[in-house]
Amino acid sequence: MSTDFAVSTKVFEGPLSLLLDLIERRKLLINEISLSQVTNDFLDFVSILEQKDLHKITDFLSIASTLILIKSKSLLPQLDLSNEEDTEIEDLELRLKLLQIFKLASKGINELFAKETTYSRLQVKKQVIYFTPTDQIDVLKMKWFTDQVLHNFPKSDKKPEKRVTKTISLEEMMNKVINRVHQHMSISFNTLTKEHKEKKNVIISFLAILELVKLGNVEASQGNTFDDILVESKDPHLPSYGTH
Amino acid sequence: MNIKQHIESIIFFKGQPVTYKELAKLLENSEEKIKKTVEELSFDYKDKGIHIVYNEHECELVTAPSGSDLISNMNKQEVETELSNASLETLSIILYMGPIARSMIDFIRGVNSQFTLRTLLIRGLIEKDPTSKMPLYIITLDIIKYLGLNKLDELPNFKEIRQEIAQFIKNNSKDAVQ
Amino acid sequence: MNIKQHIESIIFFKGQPVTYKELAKLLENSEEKIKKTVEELSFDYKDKGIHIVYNEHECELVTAPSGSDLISNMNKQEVETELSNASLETLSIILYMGPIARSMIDFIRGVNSQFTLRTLLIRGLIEKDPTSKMPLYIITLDIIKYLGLNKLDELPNFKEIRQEIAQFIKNNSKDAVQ
Repeated sequence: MSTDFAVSTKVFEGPLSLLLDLIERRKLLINEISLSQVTNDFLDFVSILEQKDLHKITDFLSIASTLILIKSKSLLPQLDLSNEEDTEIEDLELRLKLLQIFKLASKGINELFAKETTYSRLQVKKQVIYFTPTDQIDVLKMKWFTDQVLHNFPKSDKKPEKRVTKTISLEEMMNKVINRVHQHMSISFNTLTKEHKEKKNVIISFLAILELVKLGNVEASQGNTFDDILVESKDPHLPSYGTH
Repeated sequence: MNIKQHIESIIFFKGQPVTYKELAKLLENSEEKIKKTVEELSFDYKDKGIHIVYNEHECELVTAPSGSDLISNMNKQEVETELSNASLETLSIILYMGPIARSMIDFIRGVNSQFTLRTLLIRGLIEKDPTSKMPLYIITLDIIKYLGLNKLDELPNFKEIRQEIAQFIKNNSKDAVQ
Repeated sequence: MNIKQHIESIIFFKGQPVTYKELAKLLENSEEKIKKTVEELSFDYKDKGIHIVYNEHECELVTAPSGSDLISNMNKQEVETELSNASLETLSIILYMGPIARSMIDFIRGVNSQFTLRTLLIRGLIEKDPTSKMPLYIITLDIIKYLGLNKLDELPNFKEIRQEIAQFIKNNSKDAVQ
């Protein structure tokens, strides 16, 4: 799967295009369930991007945080989301649905574009030219208008696609989700995830633990809130469970 | 000469898009009346070698699309042949949702559209809505010309798609559209 | 498209007299057939705001004579009205950067300048550089005198502004090509 992503890295213009593609590849409808299913793929992609294309990463992080929220919610139904978080999820679905419509529409546009073009007149009757200035034209005004043009030059010349969504680091995002979940079940995975240097892997482990708890394969126990938590296999004979 | 003939005469003479506002002023009539007459005119011309393209603000006399092969051979002006995916995507958002603010375009695309919009503006495919104080983007008549249409709602499913989008936005989110 | 529509389309597009010979060649038909069709066309247009004038050799699409007052009125209005900000901006860029190609003006301004250039040309404020093979725009001598200048480098910050714009073009020329 990694190579598949590596090949297509360049194709995606942004996180929403990528997400839409992941959903469409699996022939899913856009909803919380499908979003939760493609979360791991999305995070895989982000980690590849992290190494290659640093300035684009911020666009993807904000979407990643929403996805992790959705995924956590699907694994822990008792997770209580704030209004802001609910809106974030609703907005993401809306954005994807709109983008899907527009991607389809732009295919239709592309098929028609420049195929049977209509043309303006090539030559408009030559008019006799009379020099007709107005008192709007003087040296200072001309300088002022030129300054306006200079002032309006786009600033970020080296980074065409500047981030638009709010900035959030992978770390902040992770902590945010963990804290939310922490309120609902006492699980911490400090020890479990210590060996992971990549933040993405920590998140994946975290999601994996949640999934195992949900399936009843592991048990999480904790002394006090914010203590380190022990994650134990419920049944020692059960083979390790694949979480895709 | 009646108003219809006057409009014909003026837009032929101008050889470029003429706004209803300008026509209304010249012909001392309301913009609505002008717009209605332009629609009639466009219909009168539908089987001719010349067509009338128009949108909410302006109209222009152009060659009919079905003769485009012959005309394109004679044409020396620059024409667009292809658009990038980013341009196409941005264009169709403006086409179906315009007049629309850049923030909304960015919201839907999930990326900053500043440079794509600039490219489209430079090519004359979109412009800022002259009737709005806020910077809202609309498509120009050039798009309609490139698509070989008289007006936008001749696009397949144009109204349905516009409605579908409006419905989505209405149902889905109270504060997505700012 | 039938031959009548093709003729309509071509003579509209050309905007100047077109000979039957040329039309016959383009449409792979006899000159007689062309001439007969032009006569028919002229009849079709007799009640319109556009007319077809023709003689033994050539034909042309023109505005109907009864609307000529309005057209000349419009011409007068066009050169008597105030210039738009877009026109003034374009003029100032040509003043500082001329001789300059249209594509560069568009790129610097971030919008399409096709129509504003036309307005400036008609009013004698700019012209095409007669010494260049490429279409480059320069300011007219009249406007230099009007501004009270002897040479363009007397303009305030002339060198600095030229440099800054050149730098912008250099930094962004990759995007310019897309």
